[in-house]
Amino acid sequence: MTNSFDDLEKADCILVIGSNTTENHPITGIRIKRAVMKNNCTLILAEPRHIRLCYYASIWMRQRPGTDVALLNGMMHVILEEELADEEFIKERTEGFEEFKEMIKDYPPEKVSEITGVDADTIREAARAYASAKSAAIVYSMGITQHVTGVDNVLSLANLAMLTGNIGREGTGVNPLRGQNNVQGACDMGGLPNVFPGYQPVDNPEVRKKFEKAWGVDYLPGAPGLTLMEMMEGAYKGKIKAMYIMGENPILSDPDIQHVKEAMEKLEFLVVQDIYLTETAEYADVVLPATCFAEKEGTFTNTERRVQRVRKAVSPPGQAREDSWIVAEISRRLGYDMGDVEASAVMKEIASLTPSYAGISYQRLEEKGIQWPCTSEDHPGTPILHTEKFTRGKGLFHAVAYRPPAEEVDDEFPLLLTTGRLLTHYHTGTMTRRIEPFNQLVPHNRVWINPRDAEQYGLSGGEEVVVESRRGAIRLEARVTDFVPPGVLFIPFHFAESPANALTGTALDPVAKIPEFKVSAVRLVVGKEMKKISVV
Amino acid sequence: MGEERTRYKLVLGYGTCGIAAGANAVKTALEEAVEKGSYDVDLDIAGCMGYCFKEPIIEVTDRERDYSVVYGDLDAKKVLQVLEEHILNGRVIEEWVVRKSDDPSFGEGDFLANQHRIVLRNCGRINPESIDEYIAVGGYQAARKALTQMTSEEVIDEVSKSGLRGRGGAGFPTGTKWGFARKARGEEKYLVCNADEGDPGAFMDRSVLEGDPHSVIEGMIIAGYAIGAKQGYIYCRAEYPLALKRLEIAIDHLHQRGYLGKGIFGTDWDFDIKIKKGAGAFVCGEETALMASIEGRRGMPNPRPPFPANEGLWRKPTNINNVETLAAVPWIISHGGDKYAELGTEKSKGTKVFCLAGKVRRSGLAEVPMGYTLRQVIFDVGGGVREGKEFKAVQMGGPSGGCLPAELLDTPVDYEAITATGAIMGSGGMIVADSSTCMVDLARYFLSFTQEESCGKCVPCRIGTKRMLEILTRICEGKGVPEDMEKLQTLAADIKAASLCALGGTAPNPVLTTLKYFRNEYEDHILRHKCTAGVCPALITLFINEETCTGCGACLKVCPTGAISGEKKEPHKIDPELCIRCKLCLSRCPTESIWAE
Amino acid sequence: MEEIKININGRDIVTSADRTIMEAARDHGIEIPNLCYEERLEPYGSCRICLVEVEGARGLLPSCYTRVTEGMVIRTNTDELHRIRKTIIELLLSDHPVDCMTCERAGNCKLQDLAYEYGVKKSPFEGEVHVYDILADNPLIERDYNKCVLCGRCIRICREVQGVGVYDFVNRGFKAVPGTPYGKPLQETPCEFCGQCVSTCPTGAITSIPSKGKGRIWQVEKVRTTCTYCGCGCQIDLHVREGKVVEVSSPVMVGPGEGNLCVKGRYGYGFIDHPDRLTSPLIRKKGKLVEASWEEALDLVARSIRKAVDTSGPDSVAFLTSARCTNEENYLMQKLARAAVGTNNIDHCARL
Amino acid sequence: MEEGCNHKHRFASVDDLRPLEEILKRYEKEKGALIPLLQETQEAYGYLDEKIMRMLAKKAGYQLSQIYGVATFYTQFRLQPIGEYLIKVCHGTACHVAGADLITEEVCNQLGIKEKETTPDGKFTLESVMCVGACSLSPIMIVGEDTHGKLKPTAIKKILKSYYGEPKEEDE
Repeated sequence: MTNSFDDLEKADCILVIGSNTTENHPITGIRIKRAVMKNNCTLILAEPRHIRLCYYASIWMRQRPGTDVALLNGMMHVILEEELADEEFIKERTEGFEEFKEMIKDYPPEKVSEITGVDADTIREAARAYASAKSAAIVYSMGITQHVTGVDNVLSLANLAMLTGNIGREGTGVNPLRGQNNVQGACDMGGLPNVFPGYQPVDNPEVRKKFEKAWGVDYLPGAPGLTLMEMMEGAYKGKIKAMYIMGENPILSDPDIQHVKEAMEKLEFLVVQDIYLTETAEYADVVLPATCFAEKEGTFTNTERRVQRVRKAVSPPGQAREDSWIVAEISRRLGYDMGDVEASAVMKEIASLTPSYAGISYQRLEEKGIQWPCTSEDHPGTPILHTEKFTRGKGLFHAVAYRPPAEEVDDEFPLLLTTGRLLTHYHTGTMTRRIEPFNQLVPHNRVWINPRDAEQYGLSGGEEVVVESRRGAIRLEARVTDFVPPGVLFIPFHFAESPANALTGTALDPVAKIPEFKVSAVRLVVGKEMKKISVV
Repeated sequence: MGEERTRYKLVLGYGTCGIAAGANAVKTALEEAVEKGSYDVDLDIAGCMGYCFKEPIIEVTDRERDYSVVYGDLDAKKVLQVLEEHILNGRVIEEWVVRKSDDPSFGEGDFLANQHRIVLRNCGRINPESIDEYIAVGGYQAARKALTQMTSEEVIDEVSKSGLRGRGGAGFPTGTKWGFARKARGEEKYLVCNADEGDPGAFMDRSVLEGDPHSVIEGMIIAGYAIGAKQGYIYCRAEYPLALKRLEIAIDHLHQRGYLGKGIFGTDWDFDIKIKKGAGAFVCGEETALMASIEGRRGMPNPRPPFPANEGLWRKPTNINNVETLAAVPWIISHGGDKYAELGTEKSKGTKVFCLAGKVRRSGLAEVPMGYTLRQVIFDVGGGVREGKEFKAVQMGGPSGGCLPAELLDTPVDYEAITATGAIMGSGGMIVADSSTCMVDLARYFLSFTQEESCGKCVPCRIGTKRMLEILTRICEGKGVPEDMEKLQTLAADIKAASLCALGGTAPNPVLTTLKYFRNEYEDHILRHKCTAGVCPALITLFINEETCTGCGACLKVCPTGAISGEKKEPHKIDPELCIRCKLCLSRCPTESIWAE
Repeated sequence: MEEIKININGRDIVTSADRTIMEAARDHGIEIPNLCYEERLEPYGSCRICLVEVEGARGLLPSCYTRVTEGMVIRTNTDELHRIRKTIIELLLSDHPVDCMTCERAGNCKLQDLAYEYGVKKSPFEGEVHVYDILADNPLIERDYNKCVLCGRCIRICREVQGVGVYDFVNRGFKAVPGTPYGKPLQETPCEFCGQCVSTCPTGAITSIPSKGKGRIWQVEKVRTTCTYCGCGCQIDLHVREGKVVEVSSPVMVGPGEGNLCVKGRYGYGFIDHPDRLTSPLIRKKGKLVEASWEEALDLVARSIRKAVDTSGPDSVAFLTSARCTNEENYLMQKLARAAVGTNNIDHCARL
Repeated sequence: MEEGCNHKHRFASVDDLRPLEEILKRYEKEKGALIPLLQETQEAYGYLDEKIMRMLAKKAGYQLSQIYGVATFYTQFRLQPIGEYLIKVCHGTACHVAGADLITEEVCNQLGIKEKETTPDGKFTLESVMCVGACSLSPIMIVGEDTHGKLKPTAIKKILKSYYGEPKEEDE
């Protein structure tokens, strides 16, 4: 997030796009709801499904999944046409505006309406509301990123914010909500193939030198490594021989799980370190019992860049050991001694090598969390990014044209599937599906079907159906609800017995390599026909 | 009104009280007769004239002689006789006359003669459904004057000068209140007319709304102008369908005339009024609860401050005035604040309308100048206690008020003087009690009312009044203990101090005043297990007068426990062991041979 | 905000004009007892426990509701206030089951604390007592309205904070009680089972079922940590008793969640000591995963990675680090990949 | 009398959503219109039916809990169907002093029902109300739209009987 949770409650207008905030980030959802209820903040919602935020939204744009770029371009068309742009901000703080402006001309609301299915006047209304607010914030989540156009979507949001000067101030910003407790931290810590901690590029020799010196090694590789999906592909093709997975369950979380399974099987060696014998661990050669958050010291970094303490409350079960100990032991056996891996010591090392974490220490965190960048011990942390300049200096407008999703519906697969989470369960369900009350509340998977589609298939809800895509099929209960628009199905991906990701495709965003979970073409099979289809 | 003036004008009292007493039948009979016959009359209706005790009534005005007679206790047959005798034969039927315009001492004439009517100036005199009649008596002159010749500050000054105080009960100076709302920051402001007259025993607001809705609306127009509110609300009880209907008619007429809406009275001032119907909650008479109700929420009060003047309806500055207050405003603007202030006492100016009811001989509306004594109101206007019985107490101010004994009858009607007695001026209900009213039961009744109407928000009111009620019920059932009186007293003090709103804050008043002035009755109940008024079932015994009992068996049939025995046509007997004192027999006895002791 | 001067109990205090009396007092170490007040909620003013005396005011004022004004002279502890507070507590206790011995909230109950402080052993008032069925119509939240003090906090938190509005008061006066529309079980309402109502209930009227009987507040050790679910980063207290997490709460007005939690944050701790937890390293032998010692397992891992590096180069090894693990662990994992193995093949599920 | 015993309430069936939709439309733009919405819905259907309330909540954008809270706060609202005629016995002070309890008791006796109940034939529902503001005619009872004042318990039987289609006699 460029801004903070507190900031959301200072916004006059919030655009929520591709985020079912109240279910996936409930506490951020509270902030948005409160902004509306208490401060009369105007909520604009761009979301294909009827979600709880619809009750709070002044404007709801129900776009077809995968058409976000067109929708945002349409809004920006209106803003330019009606001269609602922040000329001064554009002049002072950005570049690339002219090219962008040319491109936007192709997106009059009427045309956009045809692509997105959103009424042209609604697009106008939304554009006006966002652009004329004193301070407007954008909140987005996986509904924006999990597309082949994920990066385009994000760039379009950045364009929108820059166009109206809604960045770098209180109550503004472009605010992604991270799906997991420490995605932010894992990225910050260099858990990415192209950067060291603090987003210091691996292909920068200066940076490499710094780390080589600090880590006491002669050589660090300078070429960026493989991304997750590329790794899977590499494993499938035999290029990756050994894989070490810590606390991930790609067999349920990754798209096209059949493919992932095969990749796992092809590995010469797989080690999985987790707290349960996950679906992925079943494929491992070695499984290492790790600790959960309640059994260790450390820090998480939340979606607003706030570094906060994790503290040990209970002892791990049996012989389970802390992940840091395990990693260090393996390292030692590989001939590299990591030294003291006690959490506060590691943080000291992180701070010494990561400018944005430089001022962070356990001593300071004892009191409360700190938002990075925090560059020195007396730096208070940074609630709002880009107040004076952008990381690269001037903000760059990207002329982003609309591209359709990788897979579109056709006669064979006439329905569009989108996936996501439910409030009561979490991710692949390894934790929440082991919590009895949760299983009582939401015992099994259901596919959401609009009443109009249901009628066509003769469904009234409660019956078993099969959902099939080009990649696989699953069997689950039908839930008839107008929370999904006609032509769209929704399936949560928490359930191993009917895994949504058996259906999703591996089409990736070309830059970020994020799979398109949010759009797959599927078909619905009911009645006797179901027997003919083998399900996962 | 016809173009040709007829000699006689017949005005039928057509308020809720009249209708309840049978005015509909009288109206139908009159209409039919006038249509068929050739009487030199025109018919009109009016709201309550105040003589509720004589309803249904008509006023016959002889235009030629400038003389009028009010007939009361009519029915469909009697009214035809009036037509026959009075209109055709020119003979007044003396025995039905309530009042003669030329002889205030005749009949019940002093009922009106002892009043001074400002708020009720038009009630019973004009047709409330006709804006023309209101205008004909000078209506909307005050509003026009205020809007065209006065600044809003001048209007507020005039009202301040009049000394008018909130007639809803609290008695806050109206001019000051308007000043607060005027000064409150904010473009959008609201004016609310509180017509949620919930006090049992009070019906002056209903009478005014039914009899003269325009005066209230005119008051609102003036008030809206004074404080800067362009939207007014009238929050009226749903239990007053006729008042609601007449308000709606009035507002319709005003829209047609351009007296409500955009640019009223040819000025650039906008003002409009919406009617909000209450849904049955006494607590909504409390300002903050009333606003919650208008906003569509449970009518639960909020603490003040913030006061509505700063943060009211939809959190905007809001001024709330009671019906009677607003109805007095046009008069004040027309006649001047000084004129109004000539009436009354040092701190309580003008007049106050009281609703006389209970055991008073002439129940109805009484508007008297402040400073009149209770005795003057009850005896001179009200005609004293019914059936010549002895006056025991007057209950003033409903469930928030108190019961005052005969010794205090010379207390003047004045906010401070009444408050000093432990009662309150309240909205103006006066229930007269005689020896057949049990004061402990009356206190219990009021507490059961407030208990029933408590919104439940704050602890003292929700649980405190419940516990007080339980103690009182215990006393009425003869299970009281001497400490109960002390307990009531201390609990009452805490409830008064700690309650959130005035409902709880005043709920103990009926108990405290009865404890103060009728302690002997409590002692009778607790120590001697006696209810001298013969009201509390557990403490009475029912007897049959063997001398007058005809042995008709009516009581025997109705007795639910079989406590009554006796042969047909022989005097019956009640077995006190079996009797549960439900008094059903008492009400059934055709010869009134059953009594309670 | 404008700075103003007030006086509380004889002490001159400088505070800001947007504070309530209660807040201003608290800022200066003066605690005013209360029951319906909650920092997360709009003031309500219903319990009347926090009444104070303000010079010149008509009657006593609720300190939670009343904003300070310049020159205000306030007394929070007079004999009259003490007596009134005591009466209110006595009234509340006259319609409250005195079963503190077994009540889930004993030791963590505002009513109990008040009764203790004001020395109310037994209510002097007798009368009708509510008898409601205990509602345990779902696996998480139990409602026992016999213990309800009608502070409205559950209703308000559900409406003001959650924006869900499962409850409202039903009926009025003495018969008023919080409830769901038509008395429906929670699962038939829009309830999200966040347990915010539990967290704000000052008595034992709304309690969590999973932690029932698992430990009194003084029997548990609270460990402050960060929630492990989504990226909001709510601060939570794990209540630990005998080595087990028995309940989760969130410190009010602390951290990004300000004390609010969702269903997972509050009730999603059952996985920690689940019997499915891995308790020993496993090694695949003859196609099956069997228990092994740490030595054996770690050696095998190191050997296998070494083998891949030796035969196919460091880039034949891939590392998936975890968005579920700590910063420190992630740091070490990428260090392992880069420094120990020599590959940048490290990623995690940020993309998923 | 124009509003005599022929006055019958014909309430809409709760399966017929048209009246509700009409009402909703009328209040579409008015803020804070929940109470009039409920009042008119009750007028149309006779009571606040659960199904209708759910529909109203959804269409008018209210939380159902709020509707239920309001509906149970105000005495005017009913959650159960009522009989053809609603009998309201006034229990204001003047009526109380004049023996309103006996009136209620007698009505109960005559109809064989308790307060807030409806006769098995669906003819009458009995309620107690607080002051209707016609204190000078106490005790008072309102049946349907007709007000009966200065009542005596002995008169009840005759009044009630008049609502069974028999020629109605004049009130005394």
